[in-house]
Amino acid sequence: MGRQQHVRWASLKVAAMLYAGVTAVTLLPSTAAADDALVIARDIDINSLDPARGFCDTCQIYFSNVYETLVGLGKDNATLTPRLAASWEANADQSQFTFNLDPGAKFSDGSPVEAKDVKWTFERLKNIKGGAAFLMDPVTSVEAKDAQTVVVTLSGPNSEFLNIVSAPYAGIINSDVAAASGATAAADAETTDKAEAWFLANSAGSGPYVLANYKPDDELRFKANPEYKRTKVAISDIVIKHTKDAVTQAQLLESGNADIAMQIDPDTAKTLNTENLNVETIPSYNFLYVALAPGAKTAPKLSKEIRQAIGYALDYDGIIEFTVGGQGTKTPAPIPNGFPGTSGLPEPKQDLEKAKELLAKAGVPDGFEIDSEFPNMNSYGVDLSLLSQKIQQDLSKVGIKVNLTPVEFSVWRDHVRGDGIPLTVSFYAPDYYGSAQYVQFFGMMEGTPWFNRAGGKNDPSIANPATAELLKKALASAGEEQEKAYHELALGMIEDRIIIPVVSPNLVLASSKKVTGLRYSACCNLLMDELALQ
Amino acid sequence: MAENLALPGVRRREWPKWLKLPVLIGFGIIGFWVLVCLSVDFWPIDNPIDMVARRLQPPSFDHWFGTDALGRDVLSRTLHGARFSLMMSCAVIIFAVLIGSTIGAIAGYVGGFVDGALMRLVDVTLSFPPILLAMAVTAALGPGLENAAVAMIIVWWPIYARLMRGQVLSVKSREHVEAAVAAGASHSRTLLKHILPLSWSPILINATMDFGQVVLLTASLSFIGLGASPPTPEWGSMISEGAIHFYQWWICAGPGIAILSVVLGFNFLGDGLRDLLDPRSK
Amino acid sequence: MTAPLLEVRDLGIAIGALDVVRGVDLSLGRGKTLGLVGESGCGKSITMLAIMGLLSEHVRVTGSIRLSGDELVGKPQSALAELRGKRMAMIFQDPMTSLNPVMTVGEQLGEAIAIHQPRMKRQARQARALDLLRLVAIPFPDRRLLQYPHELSGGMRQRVMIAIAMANDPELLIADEPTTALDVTVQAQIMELLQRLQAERHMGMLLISHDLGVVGDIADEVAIMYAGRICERGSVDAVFDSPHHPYTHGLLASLPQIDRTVGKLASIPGALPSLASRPQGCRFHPRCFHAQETCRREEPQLRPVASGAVAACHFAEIAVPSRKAEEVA
Amino acid sequence: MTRYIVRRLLSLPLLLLGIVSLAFLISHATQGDPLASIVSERQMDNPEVVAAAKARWGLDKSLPEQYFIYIRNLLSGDLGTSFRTKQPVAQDLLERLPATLELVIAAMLLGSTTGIVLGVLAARFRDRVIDHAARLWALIGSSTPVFWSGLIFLYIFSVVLGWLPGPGRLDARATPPEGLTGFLTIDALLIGDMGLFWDALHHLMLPALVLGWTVMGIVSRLVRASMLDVLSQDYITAARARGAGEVRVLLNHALRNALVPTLTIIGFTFAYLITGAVLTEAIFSWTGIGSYAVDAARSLDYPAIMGVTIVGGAAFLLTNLATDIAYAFADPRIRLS
Repeated sequence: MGRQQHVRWASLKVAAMLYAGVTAVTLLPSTAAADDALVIARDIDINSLDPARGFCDTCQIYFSNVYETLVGLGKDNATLTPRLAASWEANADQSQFTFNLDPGAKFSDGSPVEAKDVKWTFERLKNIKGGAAFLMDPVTSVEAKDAQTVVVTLSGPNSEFLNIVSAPYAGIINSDVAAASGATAAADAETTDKAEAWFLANSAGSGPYVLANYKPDDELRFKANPEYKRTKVAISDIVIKHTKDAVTQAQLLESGNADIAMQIDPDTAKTLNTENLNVETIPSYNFLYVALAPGAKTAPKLSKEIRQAIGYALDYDGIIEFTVGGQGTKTPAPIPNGFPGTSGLPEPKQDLEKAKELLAKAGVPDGFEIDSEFPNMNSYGVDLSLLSQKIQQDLSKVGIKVNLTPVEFSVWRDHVRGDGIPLTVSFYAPDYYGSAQYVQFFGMMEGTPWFNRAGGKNDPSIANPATAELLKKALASAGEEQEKAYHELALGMIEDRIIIPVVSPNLVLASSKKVTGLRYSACCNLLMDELALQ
Repeated sequence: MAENLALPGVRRREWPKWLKLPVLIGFGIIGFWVLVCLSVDFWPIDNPIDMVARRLQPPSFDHWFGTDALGRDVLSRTLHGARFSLMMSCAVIIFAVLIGSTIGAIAGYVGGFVDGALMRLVDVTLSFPPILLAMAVTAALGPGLENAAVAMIIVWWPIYARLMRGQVLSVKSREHVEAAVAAGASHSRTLLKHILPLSWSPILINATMDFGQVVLLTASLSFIGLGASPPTPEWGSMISEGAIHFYQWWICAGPGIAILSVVLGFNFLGDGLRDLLDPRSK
Repeated sequence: MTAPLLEVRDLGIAIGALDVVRGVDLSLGRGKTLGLVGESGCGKSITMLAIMGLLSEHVRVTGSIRLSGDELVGKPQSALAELRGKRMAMIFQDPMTSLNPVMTVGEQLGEAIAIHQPRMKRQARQARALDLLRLVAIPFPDRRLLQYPHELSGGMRQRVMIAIAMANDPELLIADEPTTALDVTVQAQIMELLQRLQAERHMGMLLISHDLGVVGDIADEVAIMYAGRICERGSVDAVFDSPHHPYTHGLLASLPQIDRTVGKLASIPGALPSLASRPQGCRFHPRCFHAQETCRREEPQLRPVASGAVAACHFAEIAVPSRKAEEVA
Repeated sequence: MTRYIVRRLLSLPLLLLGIVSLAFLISHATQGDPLASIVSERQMDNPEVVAAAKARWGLDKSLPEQYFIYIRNLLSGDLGTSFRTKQPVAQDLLERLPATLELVIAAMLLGSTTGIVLGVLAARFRDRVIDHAARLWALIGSSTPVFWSGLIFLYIFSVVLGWLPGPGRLDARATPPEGLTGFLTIDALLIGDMGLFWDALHHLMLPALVLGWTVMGIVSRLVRASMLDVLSQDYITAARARGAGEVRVLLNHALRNALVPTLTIIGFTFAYLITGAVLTEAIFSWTGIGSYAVDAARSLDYPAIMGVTIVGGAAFLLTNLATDIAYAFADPRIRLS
C-alpha cells in the first residue's frame, strides 16, 4: 500500500469515527442492536459439528435440529415416529430393515433427500470411527435400492436398530455438498476425510434449522431452514449462548437476556424469581454412578462381597440430598428408570450392618484404603467433586478410606482406560431410547467399555457369563419377552456391583413465560422446531 | 541541606512512625496465621472435612462463616487452609531459593560458557508470564498441590539465580576472596566460606517479599482447578467451590479474606523492609 | 524617601525547635549588589529561600521581609508565586540539577515567560526566548532552544538559568553561588555577565557566596554570616579593609593571594557547629583565638564599629588588628 | 542507543527460540496421553483408529521430529490445530485477541490513570491522611486475589445492586458487528450504534475495574516513590522560583520526570496483567486468550497450551523490549547519548 493510500485510509477511518460520533449523539435513545433471536443459555461443550465425529450433549442438540434422522421419537419418549423415513419394515428376525424415504424431504440447499445420502451417511459414520461410530456396529451393509428405498442389513437380530437410527448422530447428511467439501465415506475415511473444519462453519442437513454461525466458547447460532416443511417452525433465529455455570444462566434468564436456561441445578433453581418464568423439575434419564475396578493396577481386593458391601454402605438418600438438594431419583440398575426392563427393580438402600457383615465375611472387617480419581466437573447439575466427597464420607463409616484425586476429564478418561481407577464416579446420558446401549456399555462381558475399565483383562473373574446370551436374546425378541430379558440383565448388573448408580438428577426446565413447547426428549434433548414464542 | 528544606513538602524524620506501623501490622497478621497453622488442631472448631451441619447455611452463631455445599464449617476450613497455603509457599520459596541460588552461585563463580548457558536458561524462563508457565507445567504434570508446587518452583528459581549470580560476581572480586584464592583455598571452600556468607541478605529479603506472590499464585492455580484436590481445605479451591454457589457469598468470603490478609501481611512486611533498606527514604 | 528594594528585619527561621537563622537584618537598594558570605551550612541559602518564599510549610519564618515595602512573610503561596520570577528571580548553584532534564531549553524559557505573561502568543514567546538567549550571549541561540540541558556545557547551562531569571525583567536577582559548580575559566565570564546585566537593567542583586574574593569584586555591600547569624555587615570597602569580627578576619586571611599560599580557612581552626550543637554565648567563640569568658556567656549584638560597618563581637575594637596594619607589619 | 536497540533485537530470535523450545518441552513432558482427548472412548482399544489418529495429529513421530515440524510450521504462522475447538490455534488466538486486548487496555488505562493520580497525591501530601489512605488502598489492590475480588464485585454490583451486567462481553441478545476490529466498544462506535456501545462499555467496566485495581496498586506505589525523589530535586525548586504554581510544578515538572522510571515497570505490570487477565476472563466469561488458556489447560489441549504460552511469552518479551526502548526515548539524557 502506498503512502498516499495509507493516509487516505487513515483519514477515512477518522471520518467514519466522527460520523459514528455524530450519528451516535442523534440516535442516543436507541436501544441495543435489535435481535429477536431466541436465546438459550447453556455450557457449549462441542467437540465437533460433524455428525460422524461429534459426541457431546450440545452436539446432540445441534444434530437433532440441523440433521434429520430416518426415525423420530414421539413425545412419550418411547414410540418411534416417521421422520425422513415415511415408513419402514423389518424382516422376521429383525436383522434387515427397509426404509421408504419421504419423497418431499429436501436438504437446506433444495436438493431432495435420497437413498444414496442415507447410505453415504451411515457408511461415513462407521468409517470415520468417531465418537458415535458404535451405533453402526451392528450394520453390515447399506443398500440404496432406488432413490427412495434403503435396505440396511445387520450382522444379527437387533430389535433396537430403529431406536439406534433415531439417535441424532445418525442424522442424514447431504452427501453431494459434503463430498464436494472434502468429506468421504470410503473405508479409509478416518484418514482421508478432510471435512471436519468445513462442518464447523457449514451444515448440510434437512432439519428445521441450519447453522448460521459457530464461535467456540461463545455462541452457536441457528437460523430456520426454508426448505424444511415437515413441521411448522415458529422461531426463525435461535442462538445458544455459552454460559458456563448455573448461576449465570439463572441470572441471564431472570434479567430477560435469555429465554431458556438448560443447566440450572436444583439448588440454583430454588433461588430463581419465578414471576416471569416457567420452572419445571422433571425426572431425567441421566444418572451418575460409582464404578469399581477390581482389575485396576492399584486396586485393593474388590471381591463381589466387598463390592456389595460398598453398595450397602452408600447413603443414597443423603447423596441425593447433598448433590441435588433432594431433586433426584434413585436408579437401581445402570439403565434409566422407564427404559425397557427397569420396572419393578429393587431400590437401593443403605444398610451399614449388612455392609460390615459382608466386609467381615470377605476378610476385611476393618476396611481398607482405596484410591479414587474423578473428573473434576459438573455434570447434569451434580458437582462430581461434591459427590465424591460424600461417597468418601459414607465409606469411611465402614472403615473404607478413600483417597480422592480430582483430574481433568481427559486425564480421567486416559487413566480409567489405562491402568484403571479402583473407585471412581461418572455419568451417562442416553444416545437414544433403548436399554441395549447400557448393557453394551456397562455389562460385564467381553468388549464393553466398562468390562475393560474394570480390569476385565487382568481379572476375568468379574465377567458375568450370562450377560452376552441374555443380550442376544433381548435383541432378537420383542414385547414381554424382551422386557423380561432386559430385566434379568439389569438384575445381573445390580448383583455385579461394578457399576453402582447413585442418583438420577432431576432436570430443571427453566424458561421465560413467553416460551412454549419446551420439553425434554430422550433421544434429542431439545427439539427447537417445537418451540414458539407467545 | 537547605535544598532539603525547600517547599515540596517533604518532611524527613529520622525514624518515621509510618515505617514501623505497617511492619508491626504485617508481623501481627503473619504471626496470627503462623499461630493458626501450629495450633489449629486444638481450637474448638469442627473438623474441616466433616459434614457437621445442613448445607449452604448462612453465617450463624454455631457456624460463624456459614457452611458450604457439603455442610462443612467454612470457618474451620478457612483456618485449616492456612496450613496448606503457608506450608506450600514456604516449601516453594525454600526450594526456589536453594535451587536458584545454587545455580546462580555456580554460574557467577565459574563464569564463561557455563554462566552463559545457565543465564540464557534463566532469561528464557523469565520470559514467560508466571501464570502461563505454571499452568503449562501443572497441566503437563497433572493437577495436584505437589505438582503446582513444582510448577511454582520452576517459575521462581530463575529470579534467585539471577540475584545470586549478581551477588557472587560482586563479592568475588573483593580482596579477601582474592586473597583466599591466592592462598590456595579450593573452589568449593572459597564459594562456601568466603562468597556465600556475604551474598545471602538480598536473597532473604527478596524471598520475604515474594512470599505473598507465591500465596496468590498457589491460590490462583487451585482456583483454576490445577492445584489442591478436594476435600483439602485450600483457599483457592474453596473459592472455586464457592463460585458455583454464587448466591451463598459466605463460602467465598472466608478464604478470600484469608488470602487477602496473608498477602497484605507479607506486602506490609516487604514494604517496610524495602523502606528500611532503601537509603533514599531514610 | 522610598522604601529600599529589599529590606529584611529580624528574620528568624526555625524547623521545629531548632533555630536555623535568627535576627538577620539585610537591606538592599535598587541597582546595588549585596554579598552574603559564609561557609556552607551557615544559613545563607535558607535565608535566600525564605526571601523567595520557597520554604516548606513545616519551616517557621518570623520577622519581616519587604520587597519595595511589600511584606512577604505570611503571604499565601499563590501570591508569592506571582512575585517569583516576575519581581524577584533566582539563579541556583548547580545549573545541571536546577534545569529540568526532560524539557528543552526553549520549553523552560517559554514557561518562564508564559507563567507571567499568559496572553503572549506562541511566536512572540519564541522570539522573546531567543532575545533572552542573545542577552546572555549564548552562541547559536536558535539551535539551543531545541536542546536539552544535558547537551549544553556547564557555563552555557548557567547562562540559560540566567536567561530564565531575566525573562520578566525582575527588580531583584538572587544569585546563590552562581559560579561554584563551574570551571574556573567560566566563573569569571558568568560573573561578568551578571554584573553587566545588573548594571544594564538596574536590578538589585543579592549575591550569595562563600568566596569573599568574588564578592569583593562586584558587591557594594557585604554581610558575613556565621551559624545562622550576621556577624558583620557594611560596605565592601569598610569590611574588607578593616574587618572587626574575628571570623571576617579569618575569612579574609584565607583568601588566596599572590603573595601567600595558604589553604582555605587555614587561619580558623575547627569547623562550623552543627544546627543542634550551637554553643552558648558567642557562636564563634570555640574557634576564636581571642575568646574570653564573656564570649562564652553572652551573645554579642551587632553594633557600629570604627570602619562604619556593624559587627557582633564583644571585642570588635581590640580583638582584630587592622588588616592593613597587619599587611604593613 | 542504536547499538543497544540492535543488540536487544539481535538477542530476540534466540530468546524466542528458547521460549518455543521450553514450551514444547513442558507440554511434551506430560503424563497424560493427548490421544485421550482426541480419540473417542469406545475406539481407544482399536489399534487402527489409534494409529490413524496419531498419524493425523503427528504424534507418531519421534520427539525431535515433532519439534522440528513444530518449528517449521511455526515459521509459517501455523501453531497447530486445537484438540478442543478443532480449529487452528492461530485462528483461535486471533479471534480471541481483541477481547483480551480490549480488557487489558481498559484495565491499563483505568489502573494507570488512577494509580498516577493516587501516587501524585500521596507524594505531594506525604505522611498525611491522604498518603496513608492511598497507600493502603493500593496495597489492598495488589494483595487481593482477582478471582475473589471479581466474584465479590459481581455479587455486589450485578446481583445485589443490579447496576452492572453479569459476565460476558455483551448482552446475550446483542449481536456483535462482524469483520471490524473486534474491540466491541470501538466497533459499536464505528457502526454508530450507541446502544451497543453502552452495552459493551457496561460489560467492560467490572472486569476492567477488577484488573485495573491490581495495576493501580503497582503504578501508584512507583509513582509515589519517584515523585518523592523528583520533588526533592533542585529543578523543582527552580521551577517554583520562576513562579510556577502548584499544579504546574506537580504535573509539568515533577510528574513528567517521575513518569520516566514508571515506564520501566509497564513490562513488569504486563506480567501481572496476564495473570490477572487469565483469572478475570475465567470469572467474567470473557472469551479472550486468558479463558482460552484455562480451558486448554483443563482439557490438556497441548497445541493450544503451547500456542498460548509461546504467544504470551513472545508478547511479554516484546513488551519488555518496547518499554526499555520507550524508556530510552522518554529520557532525553539516554536517547541522545
